[in-house]
Amino acid sequence: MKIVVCIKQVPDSTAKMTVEGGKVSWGDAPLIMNPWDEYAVEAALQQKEALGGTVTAISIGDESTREALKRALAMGADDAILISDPALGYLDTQATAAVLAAAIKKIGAVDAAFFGRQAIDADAGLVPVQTARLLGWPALTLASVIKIEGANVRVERGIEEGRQIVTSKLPVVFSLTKDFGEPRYPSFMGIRKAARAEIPSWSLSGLGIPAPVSVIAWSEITNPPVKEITCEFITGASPEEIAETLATKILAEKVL
Amino acid sequence: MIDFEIPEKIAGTRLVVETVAVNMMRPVSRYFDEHEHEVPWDYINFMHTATKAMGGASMAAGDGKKEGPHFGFQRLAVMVEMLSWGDAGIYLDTPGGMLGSAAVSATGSPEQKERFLKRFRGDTPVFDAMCMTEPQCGSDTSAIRTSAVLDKAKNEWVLNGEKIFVTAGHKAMLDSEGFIVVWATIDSAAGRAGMRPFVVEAKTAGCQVTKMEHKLGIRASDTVSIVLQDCRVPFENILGSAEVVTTDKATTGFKGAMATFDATRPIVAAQAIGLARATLEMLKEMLAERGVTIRYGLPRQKLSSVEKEVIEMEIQLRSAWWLVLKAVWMMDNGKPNSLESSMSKVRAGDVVNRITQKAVEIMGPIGYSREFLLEKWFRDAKISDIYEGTGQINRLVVARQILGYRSSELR
Amino acid sequence: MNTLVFIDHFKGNALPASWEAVGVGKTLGNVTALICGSGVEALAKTAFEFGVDEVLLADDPALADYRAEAFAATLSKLAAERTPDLLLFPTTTRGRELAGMAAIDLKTGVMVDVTALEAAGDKITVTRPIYAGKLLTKETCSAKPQIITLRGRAFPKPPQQAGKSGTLTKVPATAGDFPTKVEGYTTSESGVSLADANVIVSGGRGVSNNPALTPPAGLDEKAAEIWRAQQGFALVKGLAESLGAAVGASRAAVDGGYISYAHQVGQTGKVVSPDVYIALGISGAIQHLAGMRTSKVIVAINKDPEAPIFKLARYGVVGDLFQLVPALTAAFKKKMGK
Amino acid sequence: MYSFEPTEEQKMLIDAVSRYATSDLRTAAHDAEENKELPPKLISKGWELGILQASIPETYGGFGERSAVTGALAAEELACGDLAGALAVGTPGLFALPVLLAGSEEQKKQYLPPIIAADWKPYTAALIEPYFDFDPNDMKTTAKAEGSDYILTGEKTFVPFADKAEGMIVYARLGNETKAFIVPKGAAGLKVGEEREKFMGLNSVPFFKVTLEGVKIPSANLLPGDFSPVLAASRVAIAAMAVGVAKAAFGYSRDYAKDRDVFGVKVGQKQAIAFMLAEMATEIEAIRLLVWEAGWAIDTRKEDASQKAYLAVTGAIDLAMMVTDRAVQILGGHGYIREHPVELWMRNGRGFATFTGLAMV
Repeated sequence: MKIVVCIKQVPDSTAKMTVEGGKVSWGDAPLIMNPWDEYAVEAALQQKEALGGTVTAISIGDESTREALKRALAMGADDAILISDPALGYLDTQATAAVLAAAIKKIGAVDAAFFGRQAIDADAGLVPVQTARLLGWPALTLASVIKIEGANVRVERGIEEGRQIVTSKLPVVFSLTKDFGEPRYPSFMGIRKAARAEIPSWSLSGLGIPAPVSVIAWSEITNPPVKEITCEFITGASPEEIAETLATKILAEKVL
Repeated sequence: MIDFEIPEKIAGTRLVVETVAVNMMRPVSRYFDEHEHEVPWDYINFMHTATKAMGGASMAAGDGKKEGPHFGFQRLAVMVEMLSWGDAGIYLDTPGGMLGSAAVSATGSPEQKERFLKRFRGDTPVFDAMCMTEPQCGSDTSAIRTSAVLDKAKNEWVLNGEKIFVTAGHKAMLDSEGFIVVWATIDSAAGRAGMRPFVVEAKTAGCQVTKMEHKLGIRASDTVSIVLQDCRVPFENILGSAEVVTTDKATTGFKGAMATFDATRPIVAAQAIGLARATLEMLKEMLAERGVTIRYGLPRQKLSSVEKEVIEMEIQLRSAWWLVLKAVWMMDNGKPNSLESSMSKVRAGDVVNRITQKAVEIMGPIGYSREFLLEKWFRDAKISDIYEGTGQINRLVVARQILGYRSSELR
Repeated sequence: MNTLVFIDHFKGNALPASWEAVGVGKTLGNVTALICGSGVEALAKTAFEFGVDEVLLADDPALADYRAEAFAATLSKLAAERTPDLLLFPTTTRGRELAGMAAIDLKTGVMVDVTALEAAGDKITVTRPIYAGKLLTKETCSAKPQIITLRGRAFPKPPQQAGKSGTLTKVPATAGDFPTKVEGYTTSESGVSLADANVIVSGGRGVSNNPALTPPAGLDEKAAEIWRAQQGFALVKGLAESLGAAVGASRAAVDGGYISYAHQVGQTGKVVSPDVYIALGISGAIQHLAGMRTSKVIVAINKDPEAPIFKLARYGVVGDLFQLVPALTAAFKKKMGK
Repeated sequence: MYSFEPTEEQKMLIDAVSRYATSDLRTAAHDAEENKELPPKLISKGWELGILQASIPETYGGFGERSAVTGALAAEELACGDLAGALAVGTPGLFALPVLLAGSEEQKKQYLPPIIAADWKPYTAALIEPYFDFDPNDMKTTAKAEGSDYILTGEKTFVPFADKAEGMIVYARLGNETKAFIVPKGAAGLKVGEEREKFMGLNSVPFFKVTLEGVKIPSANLLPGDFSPVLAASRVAIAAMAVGVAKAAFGYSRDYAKDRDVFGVKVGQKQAIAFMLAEMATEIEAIRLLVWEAGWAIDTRKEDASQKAYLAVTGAIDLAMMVTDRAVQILGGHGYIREHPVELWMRNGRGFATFTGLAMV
């Protein structure tokens, strides 16, 4: 099995996000590997352990992104590639997928690409399917159980109504959910290996593609209106009346 | 990589300073304690020549290097520790930049640093001092009333107010061509945002040393009151911006004061450590002379009460010293250190008082006798928990940081 | 503006967000709806009742089960032929991935999980939450067609007008040649998993002591307590089902043996951050609060007005949960059209 | 050159250990203590982090070099999750590290690889003796040479996992020196207590009394090296764990103080509490540096490493007690009930007193 796992570096999930002068700031919170991607690395490593082969972690970003790749190496990935180019600034999901697909093609003879279900910064969850589409591979998203035998793949994937059991054939793209099981911690050995690892950097010309064009623009980023957390106590003449008022208010929050 | 090895360059300096401490400070310790307000000129002149010879002018000016590792504050802490081991009072008479220079270094422009600090490189010893405390406010520095009003016609600041407890103020303003750094408000309505440090040079009209205090300890050091009456200084003597920005975030002026403290608190803590080390070493020597050696490695059940005390002191002292060094190391490496800086001050202030008190207690009449230095050190020690922010104030600073509270939330 | 709306359904049951998308499309102009499936013509009728002008019905055994590639091929081909200005999807599992694939096929982009939008001419600016809702961004797409997925319940569902009809156009499926096959479905034993749940309904010790209940004879004290608690948790589960929510529990409830550990929310259980967290009979021990305090909207029902949970709650009711929960379940069922 | 910053590699390692410690050990600690058992899977997961393995050179099956500083960083994080879990995960080290530090080349080659290669296995050590004035440098357990054998006689307590031990290091007095001996499983005269020992805390780790009734072992089982480096290394590790327990208690009580309302403000807004917390934080930071210094002295082979380790462990034990006691105090009544972890940490923290001189690594 030749496996690629695509990861992203994002601000820590506990970071307090603010907008200053139109720019997103996360204070001095650290940058981490997208938490969902840890499940992707875990799933990739499990396949490698079961079937043999290699796991290559790839990520698009600047030099600081090496940290996320090192984490993948520390968890057990065999090698890592940074895709870095001055022309790669803000990328929308289509542009990201185009770069990743080109990298996967360049790596060559890849059997499967693993992704986290979405990145916790842009929260789009589109890159896995879009990369699959560009590669012409089936996308098996939101997988919680993966079984590969020869070229045959069987997954259980989460849908609103429960789980769908799907079979397909390699090569495929997977995206993973938390139900897959807890990702492992990097071992001391992995950390040592990662600290010494040489992570090559590929530029766009190395990939042989022009700078991708992003069509989605973030025109204005704002802090959401501050919500006062004062509890509004609902009262009424009868349980039914209270329930009616409460249900209406909850639905009006537009989060359900 | 975690490393506790003293850098070679600092070790060299330390050796030199140790010689001074042993030969020029200890022998006159008792004399200057008993002759308050006399000035130890021998020490001062020697130190001035020596620091000039070593190429260093202002102790607090950092090492001035652009690249490579910085050692300035680490070296300063090590030197201060050693000098204070010699004598905590005489050490305060060390010429060259001290707290005032630290303020200039921390908040001044490159031009200001050159203008104010070059005097320390001259032929005669020069002193500086920091003027923060006022009769109605001590550690609550945001309550400062001394005012600075800009006379636009002459482009001068006019300072009015009274400062007390100014360490080395006499030497800075009367005994040398030094300066003081005066904290004043340029906009009393703006609270902390209006606070600015001003440099007032020796012999400036309207600036008068009015009183020399009599103290419990550190008697070799002068502590004075200074009155500013229509004292005019050039516009360029303000450290930091003259703009008052009163948004919640931009209390720049006050932050300047706090940034200065980040640099000076560990240095004051280093002074405490030096004194504490002197005490502990002398205590161990005195005990050894009487046949008591400390048996390290034994379970506590087998230790004598005195051994337990000494081991406890040693733990306190060493751990506090590392806190101090960590704080200055952070300073040298451009890491925000106000938490560690206040922690080191809290800890060192506690430790020096505990150690000097216990040493006097353990040695009984010998400890209490003015024939020996233990009782003097016990008195000298107390200042460490008072100036540069009392132990309580520093506890507040630490508490606010660890709890994430603003000063309005934890008073 | 011409809008093509993808109607997401499971075995003929449309997800309500599909109709909300129709409603949004109608505010912008004409709405054509695409229904893919097998034996789903009845859905077309419903679509007309919600205001769809034309339904494209790809009714084919090859589309009986949802497969992204087969659906996307059909969708992209129709979109390419019909050149709508806007493609709308509900932000569902299927909607999100089809939108993503269609964007690649049509060389455009997707504005995903949108909570508000405004149109100027045929140019749409959307608002959507990013960084798990810590920030909002406005987004535009410079390519055509514009593709948007709409967050469920962010937009009103249009009124359903019985008997209203429109143009029904049957279109061929373009299933393509993809190896993916659907073998079947399972529903997980504990319903929706806590970790991925958008909505969680949790019960605490308070659900165990309904004074109105008399346990069956012959139970000892502990068994009677658990019996009471199970009756209580049946109410919790009922409310959870009506919302498609996961069931959570406080440590007290788990330790009491009322429900399995898998459901425990809190420091020693799962740390969750759903959009809505409904705490029933949970006073709010620190450990519990630590596990759910980042929930977006917290609702608490408790008989003790001083319960700490109310400090975090957006809405609170002080009262008898055994009366309130059934009423609330009924109210949600009614409002959510289930 | 002074530096107080771990290397990048050490930082990654701290992060990995801390994640395991807080999300696995910490969450399991309460139930493990009540049920008197740590889930074996949990211990395996900790073992797989490879903390011990990374201390053993590749020649002996490991993948690193021993660094007392790195060990201290890991031990602090582990114990910050749960001290009992930290001790359990580290138990094989009680056997492996003395072999590494005091063993002969043959002993290292024979004993280390199987421990390192395998899953977590209960290799353990017997050091402490059930006397109030127990002194690791003056043991009551003795070893006597008899031909080409040694005869071990004495009583030991606080031996973790002794009931299932695959191998045991026993410390005994040989002449005037403390020496370590390898006692194989099932050696004649080696009696493991029938029941687990009962302590105030640390109940999730099975500790046993071990009696040596003339246990005869071949002279090849004597570790030839000095005891003092072993003692110093273990003291640094224990000291780091004590700092970890203190850190846990401080963090928990600080968060509580920020959350709990009293007289219209948060508890933490009261100076009486805020000052306590400030002192706790200061003390932790200071003693942590003392522990690092001792580790550094070991790593750089400074002559006074033993004394530094002694000072560090003595300071750290007091630290753990002071901080856990205050944490319980800050939580008030809530601190005293077992739903909050601070009372467990206080019980565990007191355990360090028993460890004075204990070769827990």
